[in-house]
Amino acid sequence: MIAFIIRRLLQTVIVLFMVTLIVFSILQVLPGDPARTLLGPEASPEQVEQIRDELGLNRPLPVQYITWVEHAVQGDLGKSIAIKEDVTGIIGEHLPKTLYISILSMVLAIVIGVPAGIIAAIRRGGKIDSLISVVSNFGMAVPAFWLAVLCVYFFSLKLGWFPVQGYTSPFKDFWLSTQQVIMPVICLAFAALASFARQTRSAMLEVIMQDFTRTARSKGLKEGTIIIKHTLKNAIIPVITLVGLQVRNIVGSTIFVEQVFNIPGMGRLVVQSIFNQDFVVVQGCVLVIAIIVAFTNLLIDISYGFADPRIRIK
Amino acid sequence: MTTEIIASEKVVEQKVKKTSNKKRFLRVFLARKTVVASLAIIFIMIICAIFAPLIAPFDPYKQDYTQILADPSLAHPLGTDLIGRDVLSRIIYGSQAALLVGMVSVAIASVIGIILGLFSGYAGGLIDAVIMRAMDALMAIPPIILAVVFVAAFGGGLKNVIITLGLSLVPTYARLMRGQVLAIRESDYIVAQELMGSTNIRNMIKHVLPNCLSPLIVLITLNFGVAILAEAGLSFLGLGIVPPKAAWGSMINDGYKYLLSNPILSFAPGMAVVLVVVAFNIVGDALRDALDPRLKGSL
Amino acid sequence: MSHLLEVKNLQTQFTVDRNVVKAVDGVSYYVDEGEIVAVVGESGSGKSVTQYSGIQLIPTPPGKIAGGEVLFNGKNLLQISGEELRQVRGGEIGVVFQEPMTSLNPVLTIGYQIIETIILHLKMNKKDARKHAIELLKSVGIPDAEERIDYYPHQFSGGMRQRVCIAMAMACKPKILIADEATTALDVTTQAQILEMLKDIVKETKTSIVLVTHNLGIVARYADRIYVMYAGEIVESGTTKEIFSSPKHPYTISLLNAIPRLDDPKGRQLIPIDGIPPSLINKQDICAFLPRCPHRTAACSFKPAPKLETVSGSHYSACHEDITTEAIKEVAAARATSEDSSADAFNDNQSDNENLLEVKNLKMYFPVTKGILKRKVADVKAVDDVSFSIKKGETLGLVGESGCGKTTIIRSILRMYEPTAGDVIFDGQNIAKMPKHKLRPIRRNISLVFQDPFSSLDPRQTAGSIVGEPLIIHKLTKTKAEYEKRVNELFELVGLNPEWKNRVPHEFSGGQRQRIGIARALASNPSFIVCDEAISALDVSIQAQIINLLEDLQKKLGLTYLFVAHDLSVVRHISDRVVVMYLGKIIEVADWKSLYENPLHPYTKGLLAAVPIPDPFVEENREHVMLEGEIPSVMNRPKGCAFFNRCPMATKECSEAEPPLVETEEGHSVACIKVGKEVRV
Amino acid sequence: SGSKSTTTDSASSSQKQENPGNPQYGGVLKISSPIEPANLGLPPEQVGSGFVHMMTPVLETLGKFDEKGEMQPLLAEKWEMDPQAKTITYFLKKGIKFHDGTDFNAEAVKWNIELFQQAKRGEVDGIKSIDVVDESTVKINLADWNSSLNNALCFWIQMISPTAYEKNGKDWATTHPVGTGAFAFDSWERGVSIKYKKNKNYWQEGLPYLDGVEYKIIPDAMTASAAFQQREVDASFYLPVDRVLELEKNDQYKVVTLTTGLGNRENGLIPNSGNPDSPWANVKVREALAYAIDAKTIVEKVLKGGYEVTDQWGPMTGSSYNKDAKKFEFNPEKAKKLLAEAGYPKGFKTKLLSWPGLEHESLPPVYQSYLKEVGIDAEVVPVDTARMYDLIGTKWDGLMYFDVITSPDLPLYMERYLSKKAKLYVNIDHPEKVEELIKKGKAATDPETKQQANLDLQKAVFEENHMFFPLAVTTMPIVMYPNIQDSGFNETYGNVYSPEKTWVSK
Ligand SMILES: Nc1ncnc2c1ncn2[C@@H]1O[C@H](COP(=O)(O)OP(=O)(O)OP(=O)(O)O)[C@@H](O)[C@H]1O
Ligand SMILES: Nc1ncnc2c1ncn2[C@@H]1O[C@H](COP(=O)(O)OP(=O)(O)OP(=O)(O)O)[C@@H](O)[C@H]1O
Ligand SMILES: [Mg+2]
Ligand SMILES: [Mg+2]
Repeated sequence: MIAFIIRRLLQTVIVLFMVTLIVFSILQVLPGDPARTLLGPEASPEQVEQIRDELGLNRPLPVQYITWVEHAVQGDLGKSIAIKEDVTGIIGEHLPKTLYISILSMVLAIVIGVPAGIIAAIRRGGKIDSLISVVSNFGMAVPAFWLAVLCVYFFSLKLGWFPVQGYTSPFKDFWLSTQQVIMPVICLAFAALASFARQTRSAMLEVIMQDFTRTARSKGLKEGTIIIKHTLKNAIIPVITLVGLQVRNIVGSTIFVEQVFNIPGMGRLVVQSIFNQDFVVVQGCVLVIAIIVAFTNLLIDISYGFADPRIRIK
Repeated sequence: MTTEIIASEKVVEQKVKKTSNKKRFLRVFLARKTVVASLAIIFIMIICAIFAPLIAPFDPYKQDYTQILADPSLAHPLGTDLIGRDVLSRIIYGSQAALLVGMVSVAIASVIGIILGLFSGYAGGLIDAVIMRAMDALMAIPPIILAVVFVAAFGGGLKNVIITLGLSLVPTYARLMRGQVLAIRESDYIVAQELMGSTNIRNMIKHVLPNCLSPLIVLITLNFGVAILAEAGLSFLGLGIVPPKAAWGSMINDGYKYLLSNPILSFAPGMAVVLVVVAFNIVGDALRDALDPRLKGSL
Repeated sequence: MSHLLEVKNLQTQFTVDRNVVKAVDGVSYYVDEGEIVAVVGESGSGKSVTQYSGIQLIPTPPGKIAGGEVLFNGKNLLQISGEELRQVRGGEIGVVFQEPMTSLNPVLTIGYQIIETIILHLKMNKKDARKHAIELLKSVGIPDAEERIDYYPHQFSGGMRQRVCIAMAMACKPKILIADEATTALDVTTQAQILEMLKDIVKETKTSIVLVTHNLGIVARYADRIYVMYAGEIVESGTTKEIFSSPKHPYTISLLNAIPRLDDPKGRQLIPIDGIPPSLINKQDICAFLPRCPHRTAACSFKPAPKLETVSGSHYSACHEDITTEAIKEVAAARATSEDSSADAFNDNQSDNENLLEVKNLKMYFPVTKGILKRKVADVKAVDDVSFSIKKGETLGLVGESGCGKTTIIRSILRMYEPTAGDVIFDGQNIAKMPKHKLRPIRRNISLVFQDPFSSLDPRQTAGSIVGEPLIIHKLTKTKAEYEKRVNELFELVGLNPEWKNRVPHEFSGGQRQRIGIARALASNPSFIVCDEAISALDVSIQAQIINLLEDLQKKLGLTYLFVAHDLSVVRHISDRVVVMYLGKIIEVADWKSLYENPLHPYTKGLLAAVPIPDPFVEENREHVMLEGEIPSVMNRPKGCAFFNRCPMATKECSEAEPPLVETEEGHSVACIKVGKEVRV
Repeated sequence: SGSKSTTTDSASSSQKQENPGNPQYGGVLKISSPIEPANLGLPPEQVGSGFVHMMTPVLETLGKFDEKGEMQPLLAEKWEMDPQAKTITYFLKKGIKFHDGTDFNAEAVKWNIELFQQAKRGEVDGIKSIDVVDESTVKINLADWNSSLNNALCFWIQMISPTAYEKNGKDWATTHPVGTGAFAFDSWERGVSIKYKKNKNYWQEGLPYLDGVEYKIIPDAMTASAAFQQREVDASFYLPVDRVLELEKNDQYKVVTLTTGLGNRENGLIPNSGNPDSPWANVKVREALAYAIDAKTIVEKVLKGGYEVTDQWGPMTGSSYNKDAKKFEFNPEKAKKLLAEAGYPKGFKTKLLSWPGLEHESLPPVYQSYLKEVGIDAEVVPVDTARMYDLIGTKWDGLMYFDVITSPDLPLYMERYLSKKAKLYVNIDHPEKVEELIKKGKAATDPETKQQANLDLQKAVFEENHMFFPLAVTTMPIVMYPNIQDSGFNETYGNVYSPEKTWVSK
């Protein structure tokens, strides 16, 4: 198991190395000259040239890349072009907010989605099953930003239940923070929740069809015991896989949700940096997001071991 | 002896014929009403896209300044937008963009993904490792963020949005394909092929590829919806299809500003997106059920 | 007299694709205390569904119990539910399922799974339950039960898992134990061990056993009474002796004629049952066996399905005709002579023919890796220094328990693996070390017939193009017409209608698919055909068809076979010479006759003893020497003789050096120091 | 309409609005803004005027525009301009202190101007040297007389404390504005909010009334307007016009627009007239453009509110608007005729560049359809902001969207965009006459000469050369709750206000 973890860790490092390559090369294609962006359209060519030198943009690409990676490994992601602050610091400011709402959303999606899937599987073909399947079908089809807009319209403007926008740290003002966070979290969680419900349902059905469920039944176990002790433990494995995918989707959707609810997190940072042509920040953000996703996947792979003794004990 | 066996097997023959593959497929596939409805939605969308000029009551680009932000009426069943264009006509024309985005980006993704996956799965070793780690790397970046960065890098507009979405969907196909190839490679019929001295290329194209199709078809169907959704998302951020072109995503974005006074401006294209995506999802699911040999008949 | 379990007119149906499948159609039977009742019949005949219906284990929907009663201790089990039903399940009736690999929950320890049942039914506390579970595991022969109780299912071999399943089913001392094909997936030796154990359980606990199987040998050896099922109905029932001594139903008779026996005369022609089992969809009220029945009369097709009627005493049969012994013989003779007598064909093999294939010191090691860098830490010596040869036109049988390396040998010969060492000389050329591109043309001379007729055919290719594939690969036909002609020829050769060329494999039955596989193997006109368990996946009634086909083709085309199987009766029937393997090594080689009549190696002896013969009278007088223990892991092969730990004759010297394979008499070699010595003295 | 219930108590009867009573102390003014500056404390590094208002509460300038667009002293007591001697002398108010307790004096002014010089800012071009005459007098020496310089200095140079800058370094200073304003910097959470708190030692006695000013950064317009409706903010800056129109329907909200012509933005199209191969190089073709597009209808029907149609530089009500110049009414026939005369009877193909940052995204297709009417086939080509910058700095093909800050001081502003010297829009024809007039206006030593130059420039640029096609000026509407009193929003320069006098009535 330890060897497995270490091997997976190495793999993750290789993947991240590839991520740096991809991110770096895409951003080379980004239009415009960052130096000009920084200085505005009226700057003289000499000024532009000077800034280019300062930013290291005049060095050969491979050198730029290696320098960037070298620094990135040490936790230095460069300086923002637009606001001239350390990217690491900027991300450090934005990331916790995104993490907070993402984690809440993931928890919400799992806590509601998985039981919904279980119920749908148990009541297969029944009314509840149909209801859950309709909701989850729509859940996966409704664009997150659209949902966010609807939420603002109904729950803030029409009903006045929640504040329209903003983010407050839960440590600062828990009550306000919670009020502000409810809608974004629901919007982020909705699609994931739908996926969890569907995946759990089909995983459960799959497991229910397996021989060992029949064995459990032949022993005279109660249905509840069978579901909880026998079926669920097996069905949870494909659901864990889904966590990996949904991490990507939830983090991806923060782009929209943070925009609409005005949460100063990574999603909004990426979009704004793109509009600001602040490629150093974009680069850093994408890398950090990729690191988070890659490590979540690593954790997920490791947690398979805990869910599935066939992997844990070889 | 030979003739006798043939004779006796004839009895069997009629019975086997009854459970014809296609019929069973269609029966399972069309078992639910929602699937039929979804197919109808997709069909209508395709018809709209092809015959838009015949169906749409107005020119979707024609501005009528006497009819700006008009409420729904007989002439304009869904009202008009901020420069007096007929919303219904624009939605009808918007199906062209949606169809194009869905079809072409999924085609790009699947072709590249399939080739990579086939190659990776069949070649194994270092090639496999490199391709798969690259796919992992792409997968580590959330697709929408990848798309946003791509579009930022290469510019917006229909063509780039399509290419972008196509590229960001590639890893899914490559992975699925590789998994399939690995499974099928091990199967006896490929072993048989190898024992006959068949070449790898022949095996890949003639045997592995056709047998990977079922899950691919399902994925392709589901991805139509994903692509349309992503296009809407990009347009929402102002990175998608540029305004004069009628596209649902950018229509939502345009109409979103009038949510309070003319909600229909964003509701209508939004509903179009949701309906089409739901339809593709349901059809995808039904295909999965119908193509799944284990679910034979049980539905 | 009231029975422990009495099933009356049970009707179970499934709705599939809007069709009704009458899986169990009016079945009645009973089980008394302390007896072993066998239910036999081919796949799909409704054996399992019958058993599961009683304890409501049928998935509903699509299943539905449409009628009948299942009386257990006077209660109708079909009418109870909830707590009462659960009490019966596991508490009064235990079940052991066919697939030991899948019927245990992979994520729970076996201890948990057993203890759970005990706590539920015997209301013990955790500690006592655990103690009880350990006892149970010990009683079913799991060594180190105290430690292994915390293992997960995947840490056990198939045989061990099946023991665990039995322990679990027996945990609450049920009145009835249903063993649904409980040993089918296991090796003969393991099968024998487990069945013996079950028999002991009956003796000790008075538990009744319902033995569901398709293996007539097992039935003959262990059952007290037999029910023969066909197409959802019981077609014949009686005591074991009644049924085997005077089978009455044509199905039973055909079945007995179709299977090879260990004590058959070598030349006996197997008489296959034509056709395939009927589909149970929309069953009509006529005799279900009618289309396949060699004894049918014109009248049968107009009569409603026959009912079970007394033949004598407790012997019942459901047939319109009263089939006499003469009739049986007549039909058998007529069918046997419909092909040219093959009894002497076996002696035709010129034993001094040149070798077609020679395997010399073949080794196939798989590296075992460990750690982060996947360092090689050991080798799995799957095939270790094996030499044998096959002469032109002969059939070499290769037998041994699961995991002994049979498939690995084949794969190394066929260069699907790169052999670690050794030579494979085929037709004068050493193909073991030949570069792959040079090997390609030689491939057309060697073909493989696979075990699984389902997975060995590309599901999307038409039968015609599957068969024609080698022709295209090796460019054996020049024109389209020639190609078509050859494909038609091949179809006819294996007894398939060329009109079916455009169907896909899915539209064929198992037996027909295997024929397609054989046709494909023959397409390139090979001289050598390797069959890896080519008939194991087929129903007994179909097996004979394929065996006959293979023999037939050999005669017609002068083929050479390497026939791998674990069914010793089949190997005996078809082979000229037999190689016995144990743990990657050959331990005995001989012509069939000396091997079966005078086995030398204690392992061969044990193997043969474990094979039950479908004849209760023979079985009664047979000595049941069981091979104890399990085949050790290839990874840590014991030092001296690999068979040392299971051998009844073993002494200390056996553990010291590996016994070489020595020829004790002409053409009979054995690797055992004891036997070698004996003979030499 | 959905928010009515939530704002009933603040709903102002019109009476209250007219007579709000005496100023009251207390309250925090919350303003939403979709954009956020890169720095708050270093005015010379601030690009554009868009963020000036965000710094006004903390940082003050020597002078301030009044309602008529005249520059009035603020930190300066008065100034003296001497065109002959080419000097401007500032006499500073006494006793003013920066928030860090240091004195605001002549040295500080010099230091601040020099900071601008170091940053190579165009506004301080032409300053030869700066003399500190005494503690409260600074004299600026110019190379050439520049009639616009005083306005530029008074508007752009927001005074920061040299001591604080030097003590804490440049990086610190970017995020910590230390000025003389009515409010002192409190906190800045990037992307969230900027908070200012009351300066108790403000040099204007009794001011300010508010306890603080807070900016909330809300990039999304819908979100911002929803937040406004929920009164999470009191006023919203930079809302897109359509949002404003939407909110304007609710009479509980007040919309203030800019009428002075100071700091407006102007929209239009600018052709690549500098490229001899382009059809647009022909002045007749450019004239045709003026007839082809119905600016009036577009502004009324498409832009609808928040914009005023114009046909010159700046609003038609602006002080430098030339009423005598020729008008170009919508006349497609005439446009076609002109095109034919220019040698394009069948029209031609061209491009119309648009980019996502466009204020009004629906304009390109509108232009497109008008151009089509007269036979010009314009392909809408999307470009992103960065490419647009490049194109503006180098060359583009066809018609470029034109979006500039206008100001009545034409020589100053036109030089930045339309002269040969300009680094922007280099792809256009630069008529000699325009160059001369710009020079003339800059050198003007009296207001009359300057005004004449303004009017002549308008004529030369539009009537004679059609250098670009002006469509409309924005009125930069700010949406606010009516109980915000004396805000000074949009009273002088676009978005600029007077937070020191603002108060909130109940
Ligand atoms: N869950 C099910 N759904 C539909 N049909 C079923 C189901 N289970 C069993 N059947 C049908 O019932 C019939 C009897 O099946 P059953 O499993 O009892 O056969 P069997 O005699 O036990 O065969 P085997 O030897 O293969 O185990 C078969 O034709 C099968 O197709
Ligand atoms: N690719 C491989 N890598 C590692 N070990 C292998 C591999 N293939 C086979 N083995 C091992 O080699 C041994 C022999 O396997 P093989 O499949 O040849 O047995 P077999 O006699 O064909 O058994 P069965 O009757 O179950 O088919 C087994 O212990 C197996 O685990
Ligand atoms: Mg069965
Ligand atoms: Mg094998």
